[in-house]
Amino acid sequence: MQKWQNQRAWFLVIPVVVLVAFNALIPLMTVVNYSVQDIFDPTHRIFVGTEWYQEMLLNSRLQHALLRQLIFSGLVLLIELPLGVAIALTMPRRGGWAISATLVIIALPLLIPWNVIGTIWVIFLRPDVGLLGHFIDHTLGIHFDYPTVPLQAWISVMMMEVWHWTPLVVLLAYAGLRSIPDAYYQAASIDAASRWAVFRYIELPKMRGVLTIAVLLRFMDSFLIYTEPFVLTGGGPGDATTFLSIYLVKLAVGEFDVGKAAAFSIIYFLIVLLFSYVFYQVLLRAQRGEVR
Amino acid sequence: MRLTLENVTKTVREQPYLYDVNLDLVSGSFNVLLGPTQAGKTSLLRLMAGLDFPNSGTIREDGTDVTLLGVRKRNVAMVYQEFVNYPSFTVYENIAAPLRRAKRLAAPQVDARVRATAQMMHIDHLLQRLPSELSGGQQQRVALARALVKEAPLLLLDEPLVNLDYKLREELRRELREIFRHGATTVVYATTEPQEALLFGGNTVVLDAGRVLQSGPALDIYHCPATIRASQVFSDPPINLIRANIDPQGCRLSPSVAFPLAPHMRALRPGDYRVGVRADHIGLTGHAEYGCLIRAKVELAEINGSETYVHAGHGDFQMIALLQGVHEFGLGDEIDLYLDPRRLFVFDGAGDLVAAPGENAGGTGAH
Amino acid sequence: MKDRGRFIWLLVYLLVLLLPIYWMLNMSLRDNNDIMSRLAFFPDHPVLHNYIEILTDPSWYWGYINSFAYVSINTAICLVVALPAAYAFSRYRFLGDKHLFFWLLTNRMAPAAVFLLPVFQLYSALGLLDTYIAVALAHTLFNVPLAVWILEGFMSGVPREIDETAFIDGYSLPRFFLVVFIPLIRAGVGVTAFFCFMFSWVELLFARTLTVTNAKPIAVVMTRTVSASGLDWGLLAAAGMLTIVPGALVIYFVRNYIAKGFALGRV
Amino acid sequence: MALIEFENVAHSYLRSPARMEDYALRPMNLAWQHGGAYALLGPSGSGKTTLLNIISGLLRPSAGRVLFDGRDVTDSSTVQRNIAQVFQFPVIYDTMTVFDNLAFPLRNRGVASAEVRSRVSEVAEMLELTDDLRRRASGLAADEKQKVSLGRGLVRSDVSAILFDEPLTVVDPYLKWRLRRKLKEIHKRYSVTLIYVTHDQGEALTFADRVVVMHDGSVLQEGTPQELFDTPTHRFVGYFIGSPGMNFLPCRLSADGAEVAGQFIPLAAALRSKAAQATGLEIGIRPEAIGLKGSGKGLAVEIGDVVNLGTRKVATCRLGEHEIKVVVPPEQPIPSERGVLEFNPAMTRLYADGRLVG
Repeated sequence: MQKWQNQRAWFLVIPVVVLVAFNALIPLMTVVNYSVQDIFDPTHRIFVGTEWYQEMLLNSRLQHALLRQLIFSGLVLLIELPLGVAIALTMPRRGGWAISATLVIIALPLLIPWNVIGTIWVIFLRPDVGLLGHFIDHTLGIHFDYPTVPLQAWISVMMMEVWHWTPLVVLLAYAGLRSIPDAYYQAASIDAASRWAVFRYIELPKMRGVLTIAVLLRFMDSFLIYTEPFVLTGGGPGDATTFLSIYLVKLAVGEFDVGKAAAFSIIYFLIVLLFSYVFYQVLLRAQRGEVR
Repeated sequence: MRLTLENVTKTVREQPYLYDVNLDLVSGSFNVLLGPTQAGKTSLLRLMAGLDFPNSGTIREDGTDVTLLGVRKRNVAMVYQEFVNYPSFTVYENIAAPLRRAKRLAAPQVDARVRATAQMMHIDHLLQRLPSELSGGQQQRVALARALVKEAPLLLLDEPLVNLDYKLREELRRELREIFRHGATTVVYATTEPQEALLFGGNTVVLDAGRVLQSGPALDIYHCPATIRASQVFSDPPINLIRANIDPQGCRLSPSVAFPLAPHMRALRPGDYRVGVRADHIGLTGHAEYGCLIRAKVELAEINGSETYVHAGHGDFQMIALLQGVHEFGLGDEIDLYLDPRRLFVFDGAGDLVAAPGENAGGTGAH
Repeated sequence: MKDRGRFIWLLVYLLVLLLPIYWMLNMSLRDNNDIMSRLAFFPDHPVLHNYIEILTDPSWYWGYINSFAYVSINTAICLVVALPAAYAFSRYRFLGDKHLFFWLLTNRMAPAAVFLLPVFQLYSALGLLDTYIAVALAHTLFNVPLAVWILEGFMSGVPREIDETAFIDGYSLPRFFLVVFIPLIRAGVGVTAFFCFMFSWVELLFARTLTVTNAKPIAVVMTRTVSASGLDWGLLAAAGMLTIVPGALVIYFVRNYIAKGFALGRV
Repeated sequence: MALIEFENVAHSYLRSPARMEDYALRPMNLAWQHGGAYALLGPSGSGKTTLLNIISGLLRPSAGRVLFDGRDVTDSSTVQRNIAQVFQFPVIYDTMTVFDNLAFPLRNRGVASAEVRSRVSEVAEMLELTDDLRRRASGLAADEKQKVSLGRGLVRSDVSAILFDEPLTVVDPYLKWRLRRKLKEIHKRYSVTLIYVTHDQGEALTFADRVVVMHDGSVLQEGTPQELFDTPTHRFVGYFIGSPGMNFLPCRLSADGAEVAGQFIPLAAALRSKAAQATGLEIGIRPEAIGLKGSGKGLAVEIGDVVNLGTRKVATCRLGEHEIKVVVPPEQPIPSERGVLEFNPAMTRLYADGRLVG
């Protein structure tokens, strides 16, 4: 669709720009300001240039947190995307209340405050009173103590994450599936296409747009994850589940290292920005592909 | 309203949509924009409406320059190919919208004019429905009513009937023809169908690839297309185009087909040409003096009840002949077709018309 | 036959999805001693006193009211500012439009942890700490870009000819927008409101940082209660269950939009 | 390669249809002979597509049986029925090339790759797609996409029938001529059953050997284009076929003919006796079967609007309150204001309450 050229459209955008600038630009500038100073107290501060940046970039705890974060986000995509698509495929394309009820249930985890998510899983995983914890510990006979065993902590966080966010992928994929006209399925059955061929040549290409969005949202949100693992494991045992945000808060709140935390913030933000940009370009290309 | 376009050019992202268009549409006239898909019909209508603006050139309404005047400041009405109505308004509210907003009429006047227009478009029994509850034909009637009720001096119609059933199209064409017959409105009607141009009569502008090929009264263009392209755009069934060599002795279409020159061809210089002949000018009988016999092999015969379309091949060219009455032919039959040289268009190497039959060519009288 | 197999998998997934929530429900209906003494799949003697305590103690139930208040304000602000902006992005080309759109989206991706401290300072400098409006405004940081993005998708699905017809018919832009256009994208507004509500409701970091007592959201009330009074599992579970209720209600109201609306728009 | 039969087939999209109006397709018996070219003609909403989908097996009829060569296939899938179908709007597989799109129905049926290549190139040749075979199908224009859709329908050599659902909707008039001709060529060459759904009477008549006219979910008439044109059994068929459609003039029987608006039209005695008891009588006559003269014996009328369509002229005449359309050759002069009409007696039909008397 060809758009009208009109500079006055800016007036429509101004409220959004002002609001977001107020919330984003002012704090961002403050953070930049902190990141180049050493602050002892409100009256004593010295300019230190890029010192904090150098220190943070060489900081092995940050590097490990970043690595952990990348592995975590990668796993999130690897598990949630195929799972979400598979579940969306099992949902009927048409139907009245059954579809509504299914959608409501599926969306439920998305509407639970994040710390409550953590709480639910703390309860659920307790070997003494939690159903799953009890099941693993007693029925399967595996000694289950996720607060002290790093691998079990990882698996627990992963389970919680998959439980929490796969519904979003399901909703998106289902929306994509619903938008495919019946004629495509009819043509496929005329052409004797197998179920796999229908998925591969009709459903997948038609879902490309929403799936790109799903990748984008899931990667970014998992990259920023804080509350749920914090409630569940507190980043432990040791640093085993300390992701970037958890480490950042530890640094800023726990160690009152404002300068370092600010430099860390900026680095963090730039990493996110880089990924966003790459994904945004991919997204644009996918949309252009749809138009063509 | 007299609408004048001078040297209007429109490019979008370096891609030309319209080249150097010059048009002069007389006040109260009915004008048909005829051209294939992508010819630039919609682009031209949008410029006329003030929805888009040309890159260069001038648009005048009654002499006043309105080139850069936006749509809200112009007094136009427009109907699209898609059925565009306000989905959340009833039919009544849809039709009333331009009266309330653009005309700012009082309620009783609005009511009277909405009802009158709805009656004219035969949708007065549907006034309280929503557009989504109507059939396609009814939806387009609502859109037409909304455009008509405004009584704007310029009405633009962008292929308004193309998405309707054949018979509905026929009905609405007829109604529109009645409505516009005595109107003071300048109407511009875009279509891909030559039949519509002829049916509405009026002024026809033949458009192709962003250029105006020809403009003038519909029948004049039909009888005298300025170029090969114009003759193709203005033919349904397609015009037959055949390579020909002309010298003073006659015109040769193939080693075995030649005929003496018809009067209108005699002034032509010897050389290679292309001749165009319409399907209805090829028949099973020939004129004693001029008939040109072509022995052709039937490739397909289509019968529509009262007429027969014969697709036939001769040597390296193919023809479509429109025969009156029902004729059964077998596939591959050899038949004798007569082409009437007095009805031939002759085009030169550049595709320009160099000879056309006179108005009365071959006919038994004038119309 | 094939369909039945598919539905069984779907049913299994739904059960797994509900299991942790069911477990919390189960615990919320038992008292702490009962919970600690044995593992029971069903509460044998269901008790409601956990719920009663929450619903009668102001320090508990005000948490819910607070949460609801700032979430609603946030949703309203997001829609009001995002609707015109999304229209601009979907209909017009203007200087810097693509860059602006990208910049907006980057804010959706900004780590909350990064902005925590400066946002706290900013709002305390403005004297807005511990008010609904502070949390509502802070949450626009990630909700407004999302709202613009979703609405832009829905609006681009509406043919431009509708706008043009309205302008030909003499509508002014604001009037057209309110009377014709917004009813057209109802589903989009519904879906957008759903997402704004959801992300504001579930967010904790900003909400905790910007509130002290007056505007403290329920999620924060929960965390503090946990650390202060040891672990009363039953009470905690009941409070958790009650945080799910508003969300479930919201989904119920927009369930048709979710099914239909998603397909129309960008998401 | 099959004889396709409908036995009391009816369909409703409602779960428990109560009245006749609830049926998209009312009970009908029909047969399609092997190798015929059929058109299903009717306005939108007349049940054409429903009928087509029941033949192909995309839809299971609510009642009745579908037989292929006497075998009950009511519950068989489209694959089992071996049907090809082309839809109104192009359905293409975006991610594949044009070649792969055309090869898809063959490969799914395990056809050997050499055979696939030869079939695809034959079809591509026929549809003038040879130069596009390597291109991605998503990059094509709408009419080219529709050619690819058509090609997928035509590529299989052994189908029971090929069904077309208004396949030329998105195609320019000029290309329509070419594509319709291609379809006819294919039909002649492979003598496969073709069933073609359309709302365009011209398309239906020129395409088909036999035309089925549908209205409100029922079949009104089935016959050759000639039968439908010359002797429509229903008023609707007369109106719907022909452009302009048949003229209908309410009349009264008189001693040796019929009286319309005070004027006399001769009718054969046999016709008059058949209609003696009938009510709601109307004379039906094609605009092509009326002669128009300046003076002489016949029906005196006022002449109104005359339209020159290039290949024919259509004159609208008034007889009392009735309107009569007359088609004459473009060269023929038309008298102004007043004229005389002469009905071809062999083509004059009589209708009672909308049904043909004779």
